[in-house]
Amino acid sequence: MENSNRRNFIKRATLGSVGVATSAMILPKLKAFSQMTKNSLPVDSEWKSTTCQGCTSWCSQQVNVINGRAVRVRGNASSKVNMGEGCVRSHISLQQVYDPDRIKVPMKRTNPKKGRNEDPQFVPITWDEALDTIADKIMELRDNQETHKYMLMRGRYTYMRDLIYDRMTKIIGSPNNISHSAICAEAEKFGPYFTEGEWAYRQYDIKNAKYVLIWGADPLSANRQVAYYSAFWGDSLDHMQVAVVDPRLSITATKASEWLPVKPGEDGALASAIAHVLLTKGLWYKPFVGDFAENSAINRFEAGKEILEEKPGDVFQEIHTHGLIKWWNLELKDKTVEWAAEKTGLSAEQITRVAENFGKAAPQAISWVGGGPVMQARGGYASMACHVLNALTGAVDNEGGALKANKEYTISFPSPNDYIDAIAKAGKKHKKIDHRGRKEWPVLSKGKSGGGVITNNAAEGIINEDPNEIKVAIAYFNNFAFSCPQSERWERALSKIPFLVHCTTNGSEFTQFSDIVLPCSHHMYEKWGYVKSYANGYRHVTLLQPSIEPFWDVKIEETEIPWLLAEKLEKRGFSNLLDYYKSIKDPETNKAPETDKEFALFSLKYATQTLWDPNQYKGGDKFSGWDEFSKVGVWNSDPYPFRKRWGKMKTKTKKFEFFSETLKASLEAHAEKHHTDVDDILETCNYQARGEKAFVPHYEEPLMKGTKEEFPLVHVDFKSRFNREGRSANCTWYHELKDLDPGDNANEDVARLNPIDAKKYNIKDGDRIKLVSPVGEIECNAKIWEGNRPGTISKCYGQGHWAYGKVASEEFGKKPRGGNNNVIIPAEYDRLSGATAFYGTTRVKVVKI
Amino acid sequence: MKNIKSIIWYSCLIAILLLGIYGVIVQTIEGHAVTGISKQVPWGIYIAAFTFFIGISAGSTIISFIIHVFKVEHLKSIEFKTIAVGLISLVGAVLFLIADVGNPIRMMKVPIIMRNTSSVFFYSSISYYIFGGLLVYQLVNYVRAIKNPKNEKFRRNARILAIILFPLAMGIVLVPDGALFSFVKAREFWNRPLLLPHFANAALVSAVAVMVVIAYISEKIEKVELLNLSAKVLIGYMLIFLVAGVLFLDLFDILVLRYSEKPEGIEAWKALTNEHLVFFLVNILGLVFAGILLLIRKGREFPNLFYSAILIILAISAYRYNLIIIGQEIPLFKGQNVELYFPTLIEIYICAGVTSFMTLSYHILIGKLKIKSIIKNNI
Amino acid sequence: MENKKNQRRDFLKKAGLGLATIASVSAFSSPLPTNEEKKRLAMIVDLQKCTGCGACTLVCKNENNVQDGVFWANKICKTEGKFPNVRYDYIPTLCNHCDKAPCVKVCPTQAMHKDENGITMHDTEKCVGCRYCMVACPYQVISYNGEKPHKRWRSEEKLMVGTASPKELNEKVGGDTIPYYNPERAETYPGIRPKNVVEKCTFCDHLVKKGEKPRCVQRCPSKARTFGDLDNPNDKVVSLLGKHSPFRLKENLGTEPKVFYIRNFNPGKYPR
Amino acid sequence: MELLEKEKSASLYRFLAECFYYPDETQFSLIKELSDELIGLDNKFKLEDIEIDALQIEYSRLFVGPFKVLAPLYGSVYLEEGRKIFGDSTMDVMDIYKEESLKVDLKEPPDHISIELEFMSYLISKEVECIQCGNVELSSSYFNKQKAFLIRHLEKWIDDLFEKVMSQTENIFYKELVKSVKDKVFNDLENVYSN
Repeated sequence: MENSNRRNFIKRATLGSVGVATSAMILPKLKAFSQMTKNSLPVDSEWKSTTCQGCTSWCSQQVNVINGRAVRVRGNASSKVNMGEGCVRSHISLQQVYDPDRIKVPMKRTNPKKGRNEDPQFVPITWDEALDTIADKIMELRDNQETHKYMLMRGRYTYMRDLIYDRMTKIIGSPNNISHSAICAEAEKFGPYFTEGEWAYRQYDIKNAKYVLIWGADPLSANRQVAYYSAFWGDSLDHMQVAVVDPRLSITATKASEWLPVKPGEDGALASAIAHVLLTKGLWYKPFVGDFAENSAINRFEAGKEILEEKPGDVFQEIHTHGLIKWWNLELKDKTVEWAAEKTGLSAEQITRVAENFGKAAPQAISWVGGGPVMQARGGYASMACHVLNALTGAVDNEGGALKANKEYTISFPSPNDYIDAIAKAGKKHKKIDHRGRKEWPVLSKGKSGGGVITNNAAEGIINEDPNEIKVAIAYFNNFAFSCPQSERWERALSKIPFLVHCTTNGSEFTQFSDIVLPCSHHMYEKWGYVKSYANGYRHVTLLQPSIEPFWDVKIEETEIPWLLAEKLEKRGFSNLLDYYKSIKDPETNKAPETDKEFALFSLKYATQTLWDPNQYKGGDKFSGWDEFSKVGVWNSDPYPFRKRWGKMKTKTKKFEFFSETLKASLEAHAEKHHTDVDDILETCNYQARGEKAFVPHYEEPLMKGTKEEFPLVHVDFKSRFNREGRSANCTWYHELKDLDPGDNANEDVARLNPIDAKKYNIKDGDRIKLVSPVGEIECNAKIWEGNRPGTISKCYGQGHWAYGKVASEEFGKKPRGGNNNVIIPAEYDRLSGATAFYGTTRVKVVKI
Repeated sequence: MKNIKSIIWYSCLIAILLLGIYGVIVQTIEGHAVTGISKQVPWGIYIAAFTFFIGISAGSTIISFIIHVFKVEHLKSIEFKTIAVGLISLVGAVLFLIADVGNPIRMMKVPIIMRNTSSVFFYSSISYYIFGGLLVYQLVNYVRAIKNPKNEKFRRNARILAIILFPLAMGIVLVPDGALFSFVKAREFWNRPLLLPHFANAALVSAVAVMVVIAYISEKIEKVELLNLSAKVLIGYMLIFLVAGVLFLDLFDILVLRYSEKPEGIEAWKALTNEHLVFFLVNILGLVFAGILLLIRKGREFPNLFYSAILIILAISAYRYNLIIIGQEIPLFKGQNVELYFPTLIEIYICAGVTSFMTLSYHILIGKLKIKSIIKNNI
Repeated sequence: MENKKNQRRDFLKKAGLGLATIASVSAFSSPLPTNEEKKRLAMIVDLQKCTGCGACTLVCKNENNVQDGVFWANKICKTEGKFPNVRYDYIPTLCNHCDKAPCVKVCPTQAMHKDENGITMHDTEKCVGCRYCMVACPYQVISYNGEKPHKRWRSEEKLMVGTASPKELNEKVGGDTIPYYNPERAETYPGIRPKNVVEKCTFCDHLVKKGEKPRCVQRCPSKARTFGDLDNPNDKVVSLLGKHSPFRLKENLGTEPKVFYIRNFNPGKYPR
Repeated sequence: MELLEKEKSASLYRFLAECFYYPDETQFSLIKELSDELIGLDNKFKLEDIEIDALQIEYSRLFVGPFKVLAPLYGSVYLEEGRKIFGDSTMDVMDIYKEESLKVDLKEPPDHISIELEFMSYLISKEVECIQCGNVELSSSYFNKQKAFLIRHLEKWIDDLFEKVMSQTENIFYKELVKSVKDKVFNDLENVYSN
């Protein structure tokens, strides 16, 4: 019996013997059980690695996908930059990707009239029709040899950007690829570049710092590395003191030991005074800066007294720096605490206390430069003035100091030169639409005259057809009609472009002026790409990967759309672009892409090959191959090499320059280009410095639009901890948690006034008010709040969309919900860096409605 | 003439009732989102009305006890009506509860199936069943007693029941309901030892006032003199005594709020003198004027007695409203905003509807049972 | 066996309602008593670490599918002082899971009850909607569903021709009312609570049962929250409480809250 | 080649575990899908002809029971005196699972047949994993665990269950199923885990 049974079984269960293993694929690994130590989630639940681009922290994140839906978000523990953490805004992305107001299908405009109050009357079309139309327009330009009248605008990006932003524009044959960088924080890079040769943001080693002096940055709520700093802030407070310079009580200021509510635009004065205190009290860090010569008659800095050197090093022997005595003579000697107290509106005691404690903490004393003091007209010098404090305390490149980015090893896409034909070459030779490099626009990005972009000035170029008209424009991941100051100019500029394509997730203000709207993938959930960022002494390269199936007919704007367009162009006899794209092959199989989807993936694998291919290993994390890299989602660099750059900086003198020979060379080159001298350039560009002062960090008075009499209050713009750049206003979570920005109210857009001003202008809490500046006016509610400097009115950026969705606007396409700061901020610039001024630039008056 | 008046009166009542029904329908479909309640103020006007009517219910039962046990012959004529009012306002109060809770059907099961003996709510809901049942039985006794004046059994039953009902009214209706609030430690405004006497006192005075109103209207409309002069005088004295009691307690409250300098007290005082000023004034001035009216010689006669009764009813409803609403509006944490409650139209519809329903029930009870004539004969 | 029958019927009922996923299919028997030890769960919030970002509030809404306008995890924030000596304070709040919970005491139906681990749980099936718990709770952490939750997501209105209605989107992605609906919540409590009942924080009991921490603890960006068992001397909560002098909200009321706070939000070392 | 055998064995245990769940529509179609994968099953086992309703009724009758469970699917019923659920043997399986840091998610006693079968499948697939990584020590420990588990639990009561089902039902599916389980267990013990 038993035997026969067994035989039966064996017969039946030879079963096993012929290819059963597949059933394992259908079934989840565990059904009746769950792993106790690990997360036990429903059977078809998975964490997929991707990246959050809610701000430029660019944290590596993971998305929990259950039954094909994204349900949860968490930080990717494999990243050494954000270490499994993510800030609050990463979670709002769920409401972004599942925003019912996202555009489902391509659309075209049927109302030929363009303007703020014109309903575009969009109608859905197919991708084919949309791309055919665009291809026709481009071909028309090419046929007429006017490819320079094509323009590409981009906002946020991944590093796949070059495929559309750079290569596509070049191959079509236009000089006009305009990025948003100048409305980001270019001036923040200005100071570090002209002192230590790094055109980049910094990372700050708060784990080892003893004193952190923060200038107009709010790292616990916005940019950069919010996740990293939030994770270590509380415990770091045990060993570090924090002083925050900001006209409003930011969240970082509430978690600081000192709040210095400086008058807007006067940061430079404070910085100079602090440097003055450090020098007169002998608190500079001697192993980095150096000291007075032993046999020198002068052995200290005395207020008001110039120090004369017959030849450099006579009196003061510098080690890793250059030009300290010149700086003292040109700028610092008279910048006493009392002088600064008057300028900044702070008490002399506080300035002295902060300066002394800051100096005593050297070299673990960080001067942290944020956008606040620098994204101002003349902000470039404030950027230098604040940043150089890092050199006085020896925090540059030091433990507990201000560090640059670590090395990473991504590969740039192949050169397009072989694919640029004669038409394109001719087109490319034209001048750019944003006027960079002209006499009044030095824009010394990386020291080169006209090296950077002047995003906001492109509007003027388009409106005035200067240097030429724009006939066809494609834009992606941007919303200049909302995000650029004096945004009304963009409304006029965009109305003027006869054929405008917008690649976007939501129908935005920009979209309202477009002829074709292309629905785009959400960066975090539906897109292939990679970005890099740094903190914690590491740099990571983190992948953006589709974690869910797109539920609408959307495409990736940086890869799939240009590919599809290239296919259309090829059909019209212009195959260069497609040929170029096809040259980017899958490194694993060496296969050329054949579809848009393949192109998106192959180009990403191409760009990151050195990170994941063990045969091409160069450093940092090592992977067995693409599959592992894609699963982990992030590559980490080697740890930070401290003090490696001391004496080897990328400046003219190889040293940290208090007297910037680098800036001198750049400015002189720009002056020479325009056959004039540096003083003339400075005058043209609205700076106050003349002579050699132009080459040292120094204080410049703020430049504000409007008179004090007519517009008595200074507007203070700031960013919310819930802003996913300007894109969270259509999420209900954003509005109901808005009161988590200290001083703000939930479900409201408020402008905050100090009770003193409120009394002066007879405004009560909750009043409906109008903020009027010389260039525009917005409506919002009044909030009376003590955390605001008297004489200022602070308002958060992010609301005031008149088109972004049902939640974001009171009436879509017509009436905004709240007010957009950019309507009242005048288009003003720090012309040396090209940066748009957001702060310390706008005077307003308050009118009760 | 009389007919037309009563037609207008009844159509008004029915119209209001229909409005109330409309309100109930809307609220049932949409949920309590149509009311003014919020996270901070979860109990609104329904609960205020509930406390008002539960007070009247208990109060008028107590009056019936007084009449019966102390054999107050002057008031014999309203004895039946006190019980009728007691029952109807109990039903009304429960209706307000039903309007207030999310799952009325589940609520009906509270003392029977779903029990939590630590909850005062459990005891007060038991009390509604017991009390309601006994009131019905008492009513039946009265009807029988009146219909069979010879049969002493019903009178005796009624007397025993009246004696039972008194402690019930005091102990299991007023106490748990007053305590419903004062047990809540979270709301310091309620968590005061004198709240219960205040609550009970107010209940009594409002019940007496309601009886006066009924007596006056019966007299005017039905041309039946329910109360003779000495009865009115007696009631007048009762009212003076009770009004004074309530006023004293009010005064005490005010002083405590004003001068204790506890944050809740200060907030409550602010609320009383700002957003709730109207109700506060109605409460205090109503009682003061009613007292003055009663104190003057004519005050213990109709119509002055009637006017003072009306004032008292208004004052007590204002008191109930303030008690419930302010108790919740005071922020629980320092720095938190005061969240104001305003009843919405739907809430007002439903309140009016329930009140109209009670009035109609009273008419039907008195009218259908043809007790009017019987009483007349009896007297 | 009678018991089994009932369970079986329950199961069929559930399946009929279309709630059955593969995971719950096999769950046709009632849970048997586990032999896990009873715990006294508690949470510690380190205010010095807290940056007042509200991630706790947001991930809580996400985890528990909480509708707009309702917060299981909330905060108290206040600004005090006069310029420039201004102080801002922030205290995250949530259900304190009090040992002597007033809400449990006053609930007429035992819908609000304590579970074996000291979690104050709520049973929507028993809830009358009387809101007595809300009135009795000194911390204002209970909310009432005055209407069917997630009204916005039930709408069929489109923004324009090329967009979807919220309802359409949800149906397309296969969520339950909301497209980012978290099905795990439904393992121990309705995934989205019905109309006319109250709801509040459950210490993420569905996660705790699996040995995970509540989501707000997991996802606090500044790691300000610690969660554990007060009865276990080796637990981190116990050592943390010993290290700092903790406080609780409204301790004087004697509710014995189990959410403790340590250190200060504002580290200012100079007079503010 | 041996590796493949092991993988198949794991799959088979997993499949058998699935068969003991309540056959609602999802589960039934899953079983069907899986049985298609299991090439070589003879016709008796093909599920096309079996009506789901009948199967459900039979399942309820046999294993859930309105009044009396005819053939309980829990080990303790057969192993413990007095046929109680949650006896020492139950505790023993709990401990074994715990060692593997596994937690039973199913709302069933931990010695439910589906759970035990799945556990076997888990152990085997773990072994396979270890072999693939070249971790000989660990893989052989998993092998020993499989053997111990079979001997300590499944072997002890599977025959009783088999008898019970055989005597109580005419349903071909469940008859064949218990037969297969029994065969698989004894076959493995004899051939695979014999030394």
